[in-house]
Order: sequence, then structure tokens, then C-alpha cells
Amino acid sequence: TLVLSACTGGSGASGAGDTSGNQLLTIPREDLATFTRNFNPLSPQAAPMTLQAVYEPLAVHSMADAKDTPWLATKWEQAKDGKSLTFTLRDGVKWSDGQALTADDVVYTFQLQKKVLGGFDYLDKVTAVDAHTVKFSFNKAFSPAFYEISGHYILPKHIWSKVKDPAKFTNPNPVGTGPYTKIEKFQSQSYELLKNPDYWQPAKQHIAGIQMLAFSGNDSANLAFTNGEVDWTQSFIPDIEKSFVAKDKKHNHYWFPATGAMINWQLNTTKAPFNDPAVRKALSMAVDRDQITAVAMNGYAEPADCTGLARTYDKWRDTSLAASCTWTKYDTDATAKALDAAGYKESGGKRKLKNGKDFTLDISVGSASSDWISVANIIKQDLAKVGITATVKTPDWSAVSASYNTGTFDTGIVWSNNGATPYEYFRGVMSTKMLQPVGKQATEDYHRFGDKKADKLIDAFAAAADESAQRKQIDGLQELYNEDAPVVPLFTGPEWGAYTDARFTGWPTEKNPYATLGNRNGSTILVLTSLKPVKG
Amino acid sequence: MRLILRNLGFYLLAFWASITLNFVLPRFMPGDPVSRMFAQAQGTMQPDQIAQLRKLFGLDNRPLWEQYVSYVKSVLTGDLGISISRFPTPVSEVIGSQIGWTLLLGGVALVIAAVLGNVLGIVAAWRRGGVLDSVFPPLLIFVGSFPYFWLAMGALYLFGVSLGWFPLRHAYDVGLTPGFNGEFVSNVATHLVLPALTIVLVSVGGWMLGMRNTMIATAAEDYITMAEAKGLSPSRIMFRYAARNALLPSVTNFGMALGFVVGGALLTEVVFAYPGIGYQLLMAVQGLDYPLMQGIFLTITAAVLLANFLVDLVYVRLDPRVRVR
Amino acid sequence: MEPVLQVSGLRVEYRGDGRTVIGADDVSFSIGTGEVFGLAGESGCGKSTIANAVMRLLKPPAEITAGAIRFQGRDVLALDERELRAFRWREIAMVFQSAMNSLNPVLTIGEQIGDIFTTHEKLRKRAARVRAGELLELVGIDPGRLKAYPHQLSGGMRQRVVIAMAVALKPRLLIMDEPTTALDVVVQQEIMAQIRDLQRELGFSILFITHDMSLMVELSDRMGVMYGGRIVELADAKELFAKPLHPYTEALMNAFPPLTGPRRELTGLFDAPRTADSCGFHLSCPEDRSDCSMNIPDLREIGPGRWVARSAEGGSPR
Amino acid sequence: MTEPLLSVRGLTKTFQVGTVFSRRRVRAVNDVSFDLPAGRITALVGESGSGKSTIARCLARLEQPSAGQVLLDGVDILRTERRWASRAYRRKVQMVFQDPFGSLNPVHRVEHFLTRALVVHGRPATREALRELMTTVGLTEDMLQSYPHELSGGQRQRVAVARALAVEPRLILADEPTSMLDVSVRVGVLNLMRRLRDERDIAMLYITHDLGSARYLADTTMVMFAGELVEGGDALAVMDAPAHPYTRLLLSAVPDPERTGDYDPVERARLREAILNPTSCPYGDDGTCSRTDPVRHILGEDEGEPHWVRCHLRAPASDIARRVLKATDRPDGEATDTSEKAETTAA
Amino acid sequence: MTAVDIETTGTAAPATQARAARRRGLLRQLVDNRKALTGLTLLALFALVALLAPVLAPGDPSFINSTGSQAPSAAHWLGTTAKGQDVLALSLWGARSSLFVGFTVGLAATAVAIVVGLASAYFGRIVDDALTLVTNIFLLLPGLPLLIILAAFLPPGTSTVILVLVVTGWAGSARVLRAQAKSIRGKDFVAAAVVTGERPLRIMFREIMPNMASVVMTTLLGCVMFGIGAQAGLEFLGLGDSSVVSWGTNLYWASNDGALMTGAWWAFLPSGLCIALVAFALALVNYAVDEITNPRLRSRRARRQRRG
Ligand SMILES: Nc1ncnc2c1ncn2[C@@H]1O[C@H](COP(=O)(O)OP(=O)(O)OP(=O)(O)O)[C@@H](O)[C@H]1O
Ligand SMILES: Nc1ncnc2c1ncn2[C@@H]1O[C@H](COP(=O)(O)OP(=O)(O)OP(=O)(O)O)[C@@H](O)[C@H]1O
Ligand SMILES: [Mg+2]
Ligand SMILES: [Mg+2]
Repeated sequence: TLVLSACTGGSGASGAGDTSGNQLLTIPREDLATFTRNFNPLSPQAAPMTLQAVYEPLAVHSMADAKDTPWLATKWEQAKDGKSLTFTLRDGVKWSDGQALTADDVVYTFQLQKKVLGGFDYLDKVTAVDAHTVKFSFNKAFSPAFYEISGHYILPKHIWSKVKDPAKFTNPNPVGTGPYTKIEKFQSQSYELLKNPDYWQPAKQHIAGIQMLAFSGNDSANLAFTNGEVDWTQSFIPDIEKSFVAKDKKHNHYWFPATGAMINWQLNTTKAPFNDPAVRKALSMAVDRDQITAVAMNGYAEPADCTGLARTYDKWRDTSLAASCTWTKYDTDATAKALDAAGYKESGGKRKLKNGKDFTLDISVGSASSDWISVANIIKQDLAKVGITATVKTPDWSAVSASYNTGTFDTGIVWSNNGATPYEYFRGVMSTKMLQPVGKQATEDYHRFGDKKADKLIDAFAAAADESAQRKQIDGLQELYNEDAPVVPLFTGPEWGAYTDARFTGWPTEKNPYATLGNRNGSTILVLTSLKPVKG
Repeated sequence: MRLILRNLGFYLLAFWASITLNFVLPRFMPGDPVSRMFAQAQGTMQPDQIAQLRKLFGLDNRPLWEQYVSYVKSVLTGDLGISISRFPTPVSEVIGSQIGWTLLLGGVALVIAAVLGNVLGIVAAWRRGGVLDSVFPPLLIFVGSFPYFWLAMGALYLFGVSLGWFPLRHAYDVGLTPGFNGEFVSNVATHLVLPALTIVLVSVGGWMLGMRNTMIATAAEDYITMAEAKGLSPSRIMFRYAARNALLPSVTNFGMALGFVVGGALLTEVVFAYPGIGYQLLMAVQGLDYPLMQGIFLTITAAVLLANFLVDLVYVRLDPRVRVR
Repeated sequence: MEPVLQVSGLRVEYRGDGRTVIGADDVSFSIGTGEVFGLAGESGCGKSTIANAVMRLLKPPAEITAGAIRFQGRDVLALDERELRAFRWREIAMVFQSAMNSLNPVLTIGEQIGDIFTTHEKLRKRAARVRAGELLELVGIDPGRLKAYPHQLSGGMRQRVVIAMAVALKPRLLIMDEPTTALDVVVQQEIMAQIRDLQRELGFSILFITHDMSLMVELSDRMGVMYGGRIVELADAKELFAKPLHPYTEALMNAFPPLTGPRRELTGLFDAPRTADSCGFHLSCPEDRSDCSMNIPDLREIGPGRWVARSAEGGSPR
Repeated sequence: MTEPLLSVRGLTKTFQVGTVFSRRRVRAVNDVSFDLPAGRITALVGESGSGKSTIARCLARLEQPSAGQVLLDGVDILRTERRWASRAYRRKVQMVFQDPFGSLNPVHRVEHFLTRALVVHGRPATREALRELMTTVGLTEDMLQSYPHELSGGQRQRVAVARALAVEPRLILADEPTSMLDVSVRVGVLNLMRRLRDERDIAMLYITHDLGSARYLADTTMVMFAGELVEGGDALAVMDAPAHPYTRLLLSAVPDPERTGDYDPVERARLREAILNPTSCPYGDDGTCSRTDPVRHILGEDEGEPHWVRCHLRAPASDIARRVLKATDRPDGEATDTSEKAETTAA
Repeated sequence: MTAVDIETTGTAAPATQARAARRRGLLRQLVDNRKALTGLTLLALFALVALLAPVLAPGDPSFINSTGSQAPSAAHWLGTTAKGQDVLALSLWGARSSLFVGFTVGLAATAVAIVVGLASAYFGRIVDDALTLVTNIFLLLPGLPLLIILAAFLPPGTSTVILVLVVTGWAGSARVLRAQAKSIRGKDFVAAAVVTGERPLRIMFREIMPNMASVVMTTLLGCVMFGIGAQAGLEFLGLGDSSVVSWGTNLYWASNDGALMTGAWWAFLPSGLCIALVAFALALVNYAVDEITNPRLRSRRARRQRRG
């Protein structure tokens, strides 16, 4: 068979080079070696594209340009007191089985969500005002609710109300309002999503369908991508200029907008030297963020400043504060001075704690996050310059997050919340509301820092009705952040995304940032409805 | 018959032991799948969903022995639970859709390696000091010294990427509908070449050397001298007398090798994005998907045990001496 | 009378890494038609080496470095591979030292006997099986046992199977290398009786090898006693038993306490290895033991058919 | 007669073969009783697999007997030391094995074996003690530094005897000590054993296939067949007037150049066939043996040693048996005379 | 994994030849054997490299300083990784962890195997049944999957890797050693030692074990090979301790940094080659031990002609 197969072998995926106009948009999943036919959006393990191409939300928020695009709802209105929100549904939207979308579907969706998965504590009641209007009532003024509700997928009541156990329903042939709902050729390593014949904006169904491919890891997915066998990837590609762009400068592109969450080096503030903001700031100055973003993150990330805000929130940033940042600038001498001043003197090349012991610390990172391990290693090198011995610990993520949850860790590289506004971020790093004593399970604020002053600002932000009112709170929070240094902000996580426009055009770019290049987030639908096949 | 029963007894005991091990192991792991999933989602998940998810996944807090009893019970009734990382797909379904590929890859590689290795070994022992005998053993040892994954990656880049002779991934071309037709079968075969090749390369040396050495040992037995004295032709002595006996240890090794092959297949599956339960297991472990992990481990164990049992049966056919004992 | 087998001046060396062991040295004897020739001697003195040399079964590192083996006038050492295959078993057959190991454990005895006929007489399988059955009957085993595997038979039965195989082609000479050492005395006697019956019937000559003197004297017509790779005494069996001339032969004869008569004290015999300061039954042995056999004097005929290794000056070796 | 050093009563050994899942029982020794008096050599002869070695291994406590008593100086040691033999017992009872190469660990020097035997039992391993041991068994002192493979078979066996002697035992169990030796050196070892018995008043159990050597060496001879003792008595008496069919078979099978042509193989085969029948020895057509266990008959006495046989053929009541005996053997009047003293052993 | 196949065939050599081997000393003979000499030289070389790594490549080999993988040059003989680490330094330092883990695993697994094998053979019966059952179960349990599960639940670190590899690696050796020990247990010299009054432990380790030297050696080498290979496999999968510099982690990082994809073959090649060379060296020695204890296996240049 060896000789025989040598001749027939060759091109892998079917689509490469196909420009018939009917080509499928091929997307790899590097994190799923195999697919299971589960299109239940309630399941955390729903098959890819369930939430991107099959089911749709009321409105689409793009992190790239921070814009909200009306989708299943055409408009919405917040009550004056901020305690309710009313959506008006689009006319003429049909489920893929031909039935019309009604307000009942929306009401049912949220009922089901609360029943099966919980959440939405602030949500008092969802009512269908009429067939096209839905009203969400809250138990308090809560402006971030808009993003949660508008971004939530909507399910057809007439299907789901008949399902006995919605949590365990695999929904093999989904009925949704999305552009591509027809599942074809489902196999363990690939499947196709074809056009929804009843789509409400048929003019935007330019492409014939989507083809998903399963890969066993970044390596094999990237290989397919750099070989031109898939169109759009979101996996981390090392040295993308060389390994991808250089192969076909004309068609191969990437764009890594800094729309991800802020990645922090968190110090457990319940432990001795780290409870001192001066120490935290001193350590922060020891970190060479430029090297981290350049080497560990392959130059794809943006260094953080002392406002703590990710680049996503640029419009919220207090630029004058940002310009005068001190403790996020790399300055080993300053670190040494600051530590000396705080009482952590160096002797014999080793920095000492106040009790005379060596200043040492552990940095824990989940073993799967190789890029963050490199980040930790650079921090370790940087700390060595000021006489601090750091040890990088890389157990499995589950062990790491267990130590975060209970507050038993020393320091660690951690993600942060990434909402439409900085609300979630500041709540996560500074609010006392989220604060749990060591030993109790915490779900955010692992570093266990809380500032009552921050609470006030955060609550005021949630209750504020408009952006101008919120701006003040955010400015206050930034100043507080600069003072407290609750965590050591490192860089804004980039949103990976690369594509080849050999077979499809219309991709979001830096110049046209209508969405990010992620293919599994809320704005993916915008890309799916913008791409056009290359013909001929 | 008694022998078969005795073996069966052993295998059942071994199976029980692996069920127990299987039950015990994951329970020592730190963390639980839900917080793991939460950590993985990196902030995109609602914290208050955690308790709900726990309920959803049915992680129970009953006393251990109760869990054990019900675990054994459900395993024996073929219910391996519901996968967490592929919720709500039953574990048996996940495994069912994958195991065929592992068996195909592992089986093909094992059979080729064993047959090729044994034949080479026989010939090498037969022509002592010949080219085959002096060149192959060190060469194959050397090739076999490379880590599976290293050879796999090397082969992938050399034959797949640079030369483009073989497909780079998957068990068959995307878009092909599985079926028993020439196109599909040859497609599957093409995809099998590289992954199987690496496993064969790594393991064939062991088979060859083993066979060569037992052949040489066997050739010194009195019954071989007797056969020579009887004036039988050399080939008859070689195959009917020597090889037949020298093959016996290989048969036992064959059963044992299955376990290794699954391991080897796991690494190759990762490199070639080949479907299979080996890689699935790695994912399950990383996602703390107890039920899937247990299910896969149990399935592999059961398969290895079953294969060994079958090998034992074959052995009984091949070696009349064990029949009466 | 033309002897069936004539061995003259045979020397076999085992060439190991660096050192060479002499397995047999200057061995000469002949076997007449229908004669039973016995070869006795202690373990390792070279009996099997001679048997294997006659069958041309020696494998490296063994090498025949001198001497000639003639079988019915043919030069055995000159046979090529193909001639050898035809020669073996048809002309000379052999019963090996241990029957346990000389049968292939994974083939039925029927197949193993049948092999002989399919190879040498080009019989079909079925015919070969019939012949095999007849052979088994000849040695008193139920032909139904053809389907049995070796391990399913007792030691005695296995030995009989091997004997049956040996006489299958009615060879002129049968070599029996300690055919009964591993067996019970009772079984041993039965086997020996059987061999004698067969010999009476088929008329072949026997080269009989053992270290059990009484057994040998009982069975053979003529016998040679070997020591250190050499034959030290060669004579008619009864005569040799009655009047051993070489001290080693005497020692051997003396080593068996009698079953009848009064108890008399047997003298302990020489009990030092050839490695130490003496080589045993001959003179002026140097330190180097590889030379031991060299110091055994050549055989001298001291009477008709009566040979003994003794220095020319006469008198017994010290 | 003096109190025996060691008495064996009703010794039975059943082996379990196979693994947990398929146990099969093999009865190797069945209800055997005998005495081993000090200063006497007792020979145990019998066919291969009849259980001779098993008895020796039971007495050496290498195997645990399934039933019975082993009385050493009147104390049942199976009761006092249940699982493992004490060193005190080992000190009194030593063993010499069949294969002198196999019984000497090839990685140690001769000195090691003797030293260990002395040291384990709390004796100082002085040069003096070692030299004395070596000379006792007829070896030279310089051989202490040799490895076993540098010695001849006879010398090795002498080392094995020296090792046994080192602890100054009162009983030596010798399991075919000469069968692996070259014929030319056998007598030397036999003579050594005889000397030890005479000089040191040691009791010996001499196990052998070789009836000639048993006759040569032993004071008492016992014949074993299929796990049971079938005949016993003064060595010469048993050999010269064998009473049990098996003993006769055995004797007739020994090659003896002086007796050439004396035996009839056909008759012997018949005898053997009959004896090997599964139920003891139904040598006769009434099948008594298949119904009842044979009993012990005392045939005569020689130097205070009763000659006994365990066989129906010797029972006075059995006419058939007498007829059979007449038909197959040399006429033998005296046996039936003493049959009145027949005693029944515990079944 | 090939090791297992090789070692099970190292069947008991005829006693005389084993004796001959002992007489001349196993080590001396190894030095005389060409294969063994090659293997031992290679091993010594690697051991030397491991010991001298701090001298040959001073400083932290994993020091991250710049981007860009540079091809081999005068400054960096084997080039640099994507993080600017010197590949040569990484390979040199990697020898330390890999060899340490390999040999520790080998020694520990062999020790366990010896104890189990000896106890099993010496005590027999229930002990043997139980230990054999356990051994067989461990032998049949698929190794790598078990390894992955174990490695995942224990905290990372060299000691975990060692522990896990010992747990999954001893059974094969135990089976071989048990078989060998059992055949020695049946020898009369063991019975003789019992009769002399020796205690079990002494018999096991002073009487039985010295007779198994060559089998112990082959299993030891096999275990070392297994240890090195399996450690690399684990680390490649990211289940080892990625902060340690070893050949396995080097490959892990190389693959993570897409070394092959970006054409940086120099980051990928050396560590794999090192693993293979060490394993090859061990296999050669193993092969030679087989040959020495069983001289029949020696390859002859040409079959010597029989006289004809
Ligand atoms: N393969 C071999 N290599 C080296 N020497 C050998 C070999 N085979 C036999 N010898 C030596 O040749 C001599 C004669 O051996 P042979 O087997 O002929 O003796 P034997 O008389 O048959 O002994 P036994 O009675 O034990 O069968 C012995 O000294 C032996 O060591
Ligand atoms: N360890 C054992 N396990 C099972 N069966 C055994 C064992 N040892 C001995 N036997 C069986 O017990 C019986 C008696 O064996 P034993 O070795 O005592 O005979 P023996 O008279 O010494 O024979 P030989 O003369 O051949 O040495 C035989 O049938 C043997 O198969
Ligand atoms: Mg011989
Ligand atoms: Mg015995």
C-alpha cells in the first residue's frame, strides 16, 4: 500500500483553492480533537458555531469598535430609574423551520436559562408586552444588564418547551434564527453548516456555508492554516509573520486587536510583603513589560499602564493619569530603591524580608498556558535582578485555580473579567463585594483585595443611567487603582485572529474594525454576514 | 478448558482491579471539573453559574463507598456516565465514535511491526552474519530509540509538509462519506501510512531482535539437532521446527505490546490529529472529565485484557504443552 | 569382514574465544555388521562428540581437525550438504541423549515420525501416517497415540518413540547416546530389551554410549573405554569386564557395588579433577590441563582385539 | 534397641499444584512411618517419583507435611515449631543434596559455605575449624578459596557434606548424593558417609535409586512405591529375600553383568503393568487391593531388625495371592511362616 | 518501549556460559565487547556533558533574552530558540534532568522489581499469587494512559515524574526478574541455605540475587530507557514540569514555539537526537550483556565452513 498511497496522497482538506463561489468557509478548532453533535446552547460544550451561526442575540456588541448593532431587536430603551429594559423585536424574523420569532420565545429563553443554569440574579421578571416587545424588570438599577441580556441567544419556545430535559438535550438538528443552521456531513472531525433558507437577511448570506475542522492542538491546526487549507483561525501562531504571512504576502493577513482582557500578575494580598502597596508597586517596576510582550507574547500584546484598563477600554482611559504613570514603568533601580525604602534591604545579593529571611515568592501558572509560563519566567528573571528569588510553578490549571479559589497561592498570572465596560474589571480586582476570606471559595478577586471606596464608585457606575455619568466613576476607579495597585497589570491580552483572503473577502481589519477576528465570540456573526466568496 | 477458566478468572480479577483503580484515581485529583472549566473560560463565565453547573454535571457528594458501589454497578451494566467535557454526550458514545480509529491505527501498526519484525528476525537468525543480520539490528535499535512523537513530527514535516506525499492529518479527507467503497478505503489507508509508519519504525526493532534471539536459542535445542540428523531440508527445519517454537514468546509479547501500542498511538494521534481515544484521554485528563477519563481508561484496559485473553487462547492452540496443565 | 563404520585417528577441537578444547583425540575403532559396540567413560570424555562427528552434526565451534570416518567404504567427511541429508537417517540414525528434548514440543509425534517418510521416501502425508503407526506398534505403543504431543507421553514412551523413529528407515547403524540415563531402572531395562529385539529383527549395528558399565557389559559385544578424549582400552565386552587392564577401566568396574554376595569394602577411586595437580590415570601431567589428553599413551594391541593405552615399557601407568 | 533419634509417624504430604483458580492435589507421600536411629544408615529406595525426596524435604523442613508427626528426641517438632523450623532443629538435622553443583551457590567460595554454616549456628569460623572440616571430608585447606566450578563433582559433594557437618548435626539426610557423580568417584563419597556414621554416631537417611549402593552402605533398607513404604528391614535381608512384588521388579531390573540373560522382559513388563495400576497392586484376579488397604506383615527378624512388607500377597488368608506368588517368583517358604505376626497399621 | 521486547528474550543462558561470564567479570567483558564499548562510551560522554554543563554553558540556559530564533552560527552553534535561548546550552543542561530522571527511574523501578520478584519467588504460594496478580495487572494496564492520569493528579516536578514512571514501569521488570528468581529459587543451593538456617532476607539478597546479575543489568538498562523515553513523552504532552530544563521540555517548547513550522529545525533536532543516542547507547549495552551471557547470540562475520 505504501507505493500506491504515495501517489494518491496530497491535498488534505477539500476546499483549498476552490473559488467556485460555492466554497465553504473553513474554520479549524484547534482545541477540539473531535466534535460531538451537540448544538444545545445551554451546554457549555455545545458544538462550535452554535452561538455564532445558529442562534442569535437581540443585539451584537463588538469589542473591536465597542459598538452595539441591533440584531433580533431593532431598538431598546432603558427606564429612567434604570430598573427595567424594553426591547422591540425585529419584524419578519423566522426560525429555520419557518415559524416566526415572537416575544414569547424571548421570555421563554430567559426562563429556561434561569431554570437550567441560573444566573441573572438582578432579573426580576421578563414579560412579553406584545408580540414584538419584551420588558425586562430588575430588582435594582443595573446598567451592565444591557450587555448580558442583549447579547444572550434566543431559543424557539415551540421546540424547547417540548424537550423533556433541556440540559441534556443534544439538539442534533437545531432550529435557530441564524444564517447557517443546516448541519450536514457531521463526522467526528468535520461538519458543515449550510444556509438557513428562512434567514431574515438573505442579502447577507453571501457564503454558501461553513465547514468546521477538528484538530488535536495548535500545531496541527496551524499547519493546516499555513498550508492554506483553512480560511480563518483563532489559534496562537508563533512568529506569524514568518510562518504565515511570508508564505503568501498578498492573501495572508492577521490582526491582533488588543481587545482581550487585562492579564495581571496578582499578588496574594493576604500574605505578608504583598499586603503593602509600596511593595506591589516596587515589584511592578521590576517587570519588563516590553520584553514580556515582545518575547513571551510574540509581540502580539500591548503593555499595561497604571490605570489597569485594557486597550478595549481606551475611551474610558484617563489619559493624563496614564501619561504620568510611575509604577508600571520598567525601572530596576527604582524597584531597588522602593524596596529599600519599604524596609526590604538587600544583603549579599539577596533581598531580605523584614524578618530577615530571603525574599522569595512562587509564581503559579497553569501548565497548559505555555505563553504565560514564559511570562512568569521573564518576571522571575527580572526579579532576580533586584535580589528576589522567584519560583515558577506549573501544575495543571485545575490545581492552580484551586489555589486561587481558596487564596492559598503566593502570586500568579491571571486573567481578568472582560465586559463591555470596565465595570467587571474593577469589580473583580477592587470590590469588597467579591472578597472572600482565605479558605473560602472565591470566583473572582483571588488576590483578595478590597477597597470600600471602590465599592461606592462601582455601585454608582452600575446605577448610572448614561455614559457621561459613568465616566466620573471610572476616572475615580482609575485613580484608586493607581493608588492601591491591587494587582500588577501586565498587558492587554490580544484577540488572535488570522485569515487568508484568497477565497473570501470582507474581513474586519484595523481600518475596518467592525468586529474582531475571533471566530467564537459575540461579534463573529458580523463577520459571517459580511464575508463574500471570491469567484473565478 | 480449565486453563481457559483460570485465565478468565485472572482477567476478571484484573478487570475488577482496574475498575477500582479507575474509581479511586480521579478522586485524588485536586480541583473539580467545574472550577476547571471556569478557569479555562477565563472570565467569560458567570460565577454564579458554578453551583448550577455542579448540579448539572451530577458531581455527587455521597460517601465514597456508596459512589463506588453505584459506579461498579453502572460500569457492569455498560453505563459509563455522561461526559463532562462533551456534555451531555454519554461517555460510551464518545468512546464508541473514536475507538475504531485507535484500534485501526494501533492494530495495523502492531500487526505490521510484529509480522515484519518476526520475519526479519527469523531471516536474520537463519542467515547468521549476513547483511540483514549485521546491518539491521543496530539500525533498527537506533531508529527505535527515538521518541514516538519526535519521529512522528519528523515524518509529518518531511513526508507530509516538505514532500507532500501523504496527508497531514485526520483519518480520511474532509467531505468524504465513510463507506465500504474503494475510494474511502484507499483514502483511509493513505491517511494511515504516516502514523502507522512511526509506530512501526519505533517498535519493529524490538520484535526483530527478540525473534532473532529466541530463534538462535531455539536453534541450539536438541530437537533441532534431531531434525537435522533426520535429514530434513533446511527450510523445513527453520520454519516447521525452529520458527514455530521461537514464535511462542512473540505471541505472548503480542498481547503485552497492545498496551504499549495504545500509548504510542496516543502520541501519534496528537501529532497527526488522528481521531482516537488516546488523544481524547489526554483532553479528558486536562479537562478533569472524570467520567470520560474513567470510561476511556476502562475501555483501553478492557480491550487490552480481552486481547490478552484471546492471545492466551491462541497460545493454547499453538503450544500444546499448556493445554493439559 | 568389511566393517560398517570405520573411524580412524579422529580428532575434534572446540575452538572457543582464545582457547581450544580437545573434544576427541586420535580415536580409532570400527563396528562390524550386526555388532553392538559400546563406548563408555566418564562425563565429558568425548563420547557424544564422537557420535556427533559420525553423523556430521558438529557445529561451530567444533571442528574435525584430523582423521577419517568411513561408512561402508564411503568417506563421510567428504559428503556435501545434499548427500549428507540423504545419508543421514537412511544409513545412520541416532537416538539422542535425552528424549525429552529431542522431540519438538509443538508437533505431534505422528507428524515428527511422518516427516522422515515424507522427506526420504517422498510419501504423501496419509501414507506416512500409516507407516508411522506401524512403527509405533513395533515399539509397543498404541498407534492411536500418533496424535499425542511429546509432553503427553511418559519419559519411557518418548524414548521408545525416538527409537521407533531411529529404525524407521532400517539404517545400517544406530547410534544410541545414553538412551536411558534419564529413566528409571525398570523402564531402562524395558527399553534395552526392546532395542535388542529390534536389533535381532532388523540386523543393524549399534554404537552404544553410556557411562553405566554394567549396562554396557550386559548389552555390547565389544567395547571401548574413553578417558579425556582418548580411547584407553578396547576389547571384547565380557573379557574387559573380567579382566580390565587399564586402571581407569578397573576403577569403573569397581564402582558398582554388587547386588549379591557378601559386602566387601570397595576402594574409593581417584577423586581429583583434572584441573588440579594431576590429570588422573596417566603420567607426569603438567599444570596445563588442556594438554592432559596428550599425555595419554597411544593404544597398543596386546592381544588379538585387545588394545590398551599403555606406555611401551609395559607395566601399569602410575 | 535404643530409642530412635528421629521417628516419623503417619507422614503425609499433599501438593497443591496450579494457581488460585485451579488447585489440583497430588499426594506425594501417604501415611509413612519409620525410625532413624543414631549411628545407623537407613536407605530409602524406590522408583522415580515415588516420594523419596519429598520425605527428605519434609524432614529437612523444606516442605510442610500435610499430616503426621516428626518426633525428634520424642518431641513432635511439627507441633512445637509450626511454620518455620527453628535454628535449633536445623542444627540437629542437616541435608546433602543430589546435585553437588546445584547445591553450592556458584557465586561464593567454598569458605563461604562452611563459614556461614558455622556462624549461623553461633560457632566461631576459625581457620582451625575450617581446616578440620576440610580434612574430615578429605579435602585440602587451600580449596577453601576455590569456587565450586573449580572443583570436581566428588569434591563438590564433599564440600556439601562438610557444610552439613559444620553444624555437628545428629542426622544427615542424603538425597541421592552420588547419582550425579561420575561413576568413578561415587564410591569415595559412599565411603565417606560410612566413616562419618562410624566415627560420629550420626544417623543418616540415604536416598537412592541404586540398590547396589543401598546394599553396600545401609544398615536398614526401606522400599518406597507410589508414596508408600512397601517393604523394609535389614539391608541384606531385603535385598536377598525381597518380598514385595515391586522390590522384586526393582531388583531384577538392575543390570548385572554376572547375571546376564537371567531375566525375562515379558514377565517383567507384566509385573510392572500390574503394579502400576492405580489401586495399589491388584496383582491377582480377586482385586483385593482395590477394595482394602494392604497391611503390614512381619516376615522375619535380622539382628533385631524386623523385615516387613506391606502387601496382600503376603496375607495368609489369600490363596490367590499365594498362587500368584508361586507362579511368578522363586519359591520362598519362610515368608509365609512368619505371617502370623501380621500387624495392621493405622489406615 | 522496545526495551521490553528485548529484555524478555534475554532468556536464561546455559549455566556453563553464565559461569564463564562470571569468571571474567561482567564489566571486564563489557569493555571487551565492541557494541558495549560504543554504548558505554556514548553514555560516559553524556554523563560527562551532564556533569560539566555548568562549565560548558555557564549561566541559566533557559534565560529568555530576545525574540527570534536564529539559525546556527558561530555565536550559537546550534542556534537559538524562539525566545533567544541557546539551543546548545539547553541540550547540554537537558542531559542533567533527563539522565537523572532516567537513571533514578531505572534504579528505583529495578529495585521495586527486584524486591517483588525475589519475594514472589522466595515465598511462593499466596505471596507469589498475590504479587504476580498485582504485577500482571500493572503490566496489562495501558502504561501511557495510566501515566497521564497519574501525572495529571500529582503536583508537577521531577519527583512526580519519577514516582509516576516507577509506578508504571516496574511491572515488566518484575515479571522477568521473578521468572529468573523463581528458577534460581528452585535450585538446591537455596534449599541448602535454608537448611543451613539462613534467614529469608539474606537468602534473597545474598544467595539468589548475585546469580541474577545479568538479568538485573538488562532490566535496569531497559528501565532507564523507559524512564528517559517516557519522561520525554510526558513532558512533550505538557504533563511534566515545564520549568525544568530537560530534553523533553526542550521539545515541548520547541513544538510550542512552532519550531518546525517556522523552519527552526535546530530547536527541535538536538534534544530528540540526544534522547535517541542515549537510548541507543543503553540498547547497545543491553544487547552486549545478552551476548555475553549467551555467546550464541554473537554475530559471526561469516559462518565458519564445516570441514567437508
Ligand atoms: N560446544 C562446546 N564448546 C566447547 N567445548 C565443548 C562443547 N561441547 C563439548 N565440549 C567439550 O568437549 C568435551 C567432550 O564433550 P562430550 O559432550 O562429547 O562428552 P560426553 O562424553 O558425551 O559427556 P556426557 O557423558 O556428559 O554426555 C568436554 O570436555 C566438553 O567440555
Ligand atoms: N513441589 C511440588 N509440587 C507438586 N508436586 C510435587 C512437588 N514435588 C514433588 N511433587 C510430586 O510428588 C511426587 C514425589 O516426588 P519426589 O521428588 O519425592 O520423588 P522421588 O522419589 O524423589 O523421585 P526421584 O527418584 O525422581 O528423585 C512426584 O509425583 C512429584 O511429581
Ligand atoms: Mg554426551
Ligand atoms: Mg528425588
